[in-house]
Amino acid sequence: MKNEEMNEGKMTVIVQTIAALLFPLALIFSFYVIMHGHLTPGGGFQGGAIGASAVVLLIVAYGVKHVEEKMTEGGFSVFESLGGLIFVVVAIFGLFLATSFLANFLVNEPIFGKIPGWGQAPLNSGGILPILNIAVGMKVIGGLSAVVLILALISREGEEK
Amino acid sequence: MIWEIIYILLGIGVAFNVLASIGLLRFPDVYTRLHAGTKCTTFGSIFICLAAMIYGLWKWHVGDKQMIAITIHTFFALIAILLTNPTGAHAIARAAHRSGIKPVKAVVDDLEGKNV
Amino acid sequence: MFEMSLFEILIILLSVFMIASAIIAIWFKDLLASVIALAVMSLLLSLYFYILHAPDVAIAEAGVGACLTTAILIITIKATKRMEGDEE
Amino acid sequence: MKKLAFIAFVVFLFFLFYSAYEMRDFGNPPSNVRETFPDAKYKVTMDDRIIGKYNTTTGEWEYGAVEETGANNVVTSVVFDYRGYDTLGEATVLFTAIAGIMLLFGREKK
Amino acid sequence: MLAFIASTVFCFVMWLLLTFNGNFWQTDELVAGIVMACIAGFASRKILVKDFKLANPKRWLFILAYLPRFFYEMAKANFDVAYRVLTGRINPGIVKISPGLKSDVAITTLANSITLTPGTLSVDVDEEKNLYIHWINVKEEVLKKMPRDYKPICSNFPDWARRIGE
Amino acid sequence: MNPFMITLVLVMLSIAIAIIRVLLGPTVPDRVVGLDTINTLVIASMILFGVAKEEIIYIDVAIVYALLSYITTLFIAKYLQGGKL
Amino acid sequence: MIYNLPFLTVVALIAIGIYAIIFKRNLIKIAVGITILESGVNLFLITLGYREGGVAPIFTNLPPGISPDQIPEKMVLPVPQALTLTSIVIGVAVLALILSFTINIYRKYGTLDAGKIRRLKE
Repeated sequence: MKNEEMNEGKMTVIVQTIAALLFPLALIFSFYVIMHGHLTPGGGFQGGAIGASAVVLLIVAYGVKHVEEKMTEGGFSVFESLGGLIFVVVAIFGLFLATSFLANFLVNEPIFGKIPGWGQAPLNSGGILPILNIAVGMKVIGGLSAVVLILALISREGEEK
Repeated sequence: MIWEIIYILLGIGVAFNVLASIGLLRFPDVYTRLHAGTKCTTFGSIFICLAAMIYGLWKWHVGDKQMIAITIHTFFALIAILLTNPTGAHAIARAAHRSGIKPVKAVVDDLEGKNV
Repeated sequence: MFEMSLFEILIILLSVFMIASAIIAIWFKDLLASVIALAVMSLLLSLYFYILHAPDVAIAEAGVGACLTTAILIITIKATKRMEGDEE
Repeated sequence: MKKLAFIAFVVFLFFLFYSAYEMRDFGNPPSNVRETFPDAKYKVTMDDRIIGKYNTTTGEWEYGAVEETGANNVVTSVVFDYRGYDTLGEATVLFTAIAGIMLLFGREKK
Repeated sequence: MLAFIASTVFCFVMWLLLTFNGNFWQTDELVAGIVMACIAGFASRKILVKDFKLANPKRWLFILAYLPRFFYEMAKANFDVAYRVLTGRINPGIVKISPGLKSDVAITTLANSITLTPGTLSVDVDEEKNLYIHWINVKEEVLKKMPRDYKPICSNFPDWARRIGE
Repeated sequence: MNPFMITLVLVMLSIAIAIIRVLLGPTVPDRVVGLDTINTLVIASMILFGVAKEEIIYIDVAIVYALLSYITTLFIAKYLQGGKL
Repeated sequence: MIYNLPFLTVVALIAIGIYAIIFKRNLIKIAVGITILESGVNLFLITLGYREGGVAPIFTNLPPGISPDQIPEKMVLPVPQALTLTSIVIGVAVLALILSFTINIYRKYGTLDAGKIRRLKE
């Protein structure tokens, strides 16, 4: 009765609907964790892990083939490399504009470098830390999603043989 | 007054959570265990979250402005629990039936032989 | 004072649970059950980090241990075979 | 061979338990902030130096992570500022792992 | 395009709720929220928004009216399970019902409600959207005719689900 | 003495019973039911600890678990029901 | 206070992990053992940094009982947490690499037993 659907690797319609509702929720929460990494617990690694988990949720609910049509692992790899590039470029800017590699050259500057007082803090504080957070977040989202996607594809190919 | 409400809510919540785990231990097969595990933990967690939300609201009312964040974030966790818990139970039940586990002492099984 | 002793009870219980689930994870012959016990251990480890006031690490362990580790392990079991020990 | 491994394991286990027995008490990291912080600056441990001190009279930070990096979360400022090279190395490890997996399985796909 | 706007608005409301801390939102929070909501909305536009039925405010009123009844049923369910845990009296079986719902949202609402209400647990759903339910206390009168009557199993939840989802 | 901490210890005791189910469960779905129960209980205990210490920012961890712990369940269910990934 | 029970927990976890690595022959079981060992090491780092009655090293939304005056002796040490954070992501990357090699070995030799693989090579 459901052999075609099972071959596609989809789960039932209930799981799919809930996954469709949870995917933007997990994604926006991941962005919240990445953006507020210098204020609340979180940062690039944690938000990246949550974002990769959102992609894994799509993989398990809709099947690998369906996800791979939309986003290939090459795309994720490019995303990851972009994150690494942003990280290194910002670090080298520190070498040129300030004293050393990875120097925090934006702190005490007007736009990003507010030093917060006691308690609440604005989002645009922290110098280059938010930019590095975003870079590492992109890197981790791309990297871990690509890992799970490749492994799932390989497992599927192995079963077809 | 506020503490009595919180005590009652926490009591109900922890009672249902303990009941859920006892049911998990006592019931005979996976489907009935799912009944205990899903319903009772969801219900107990709702009450625990309600206690936390009421505490945050009360603190906010007293004058600690930032404590409203406890209420909102707990509400998020509650929504996530309410969405994911029954779906997970459905997935496990379907997988258990497809992997060939029969319900114990079943008087009727309409699904038998329909799949695989 | 009583609250501190509650904290100690919490730490003792968590330690016992973690060691128990780690032993379970090593002991089972069924690799799927072993992975489930590993997921339980990761869950309790995150709770341990949480009550030791390290929420950053708790979020990282939650995001990684709650889905990514288990996902990779189960994909591997699906690509290879489920039981330890005897050969086919 | 297996017997030798077992003996080595038992010795290692003994070593582990002995080190745990000789470890300092749980919950008391070796830092004496109040005595040493304002006067002798070089006696302060790294963590106290990073956490810093808040001047209640002027309402500003005297030293520490918040004044030097402007981030309220001290862990993030350690990860990305004081220990930025570690993070760069971690990014390299992640990249290498993905490159390894892609090299292993890249030909096989399609 | 309309789907993109809808999912972006959803994500932006979630962002606003997450970042609220007692005072009104600062400008930087709002700007970052709009940018991030655009990215998340673009990523999830094809999965989240399939039709615009839930944009109708009447359905939201139905959901609000549904919640108290649902909560009452859930409380009853828990006392039921408590009774069965303490006495161990069960009479289980898997029954099939045909609620006749078409849309995904309706069947999901119905299945999740069934799982959380007394004595029932949705096990499977097939292509004609028939639900297979594990029922912990099977009554005799339901077993007699084959297209099962869903009234004794899940009182009038299919009607509510139809009002919400279709 | 804080009521939230006492509730937390009681919730930990019910986690103990669920771990016994993970240990005993004759089949894999039984163990998954135990895992699912432990998930919900751990979320509840995280919320309780965050409220007991009045740390607002701690609740984020509970949200992460509530959003993500379900994926593990789905993976195991998908393995058990057979078919391709 | 509980003398040093968390350190004993760490020791037990590390011992279990090393036992799995040495005496188990299934490759996936060895990967599980490596994960447990890594959890023990992470827990050790966090346990080193715990300070009795401390709060998390985050200055946003501190709990109301803390005054700015007493901050340096009220906070958990931040550097071990940062190291652990790096360690966790490296751990999952290494685990993925190990498991992909495992899949490859299974494809090539048809077995997961470490001893048999060594024998097949000769």
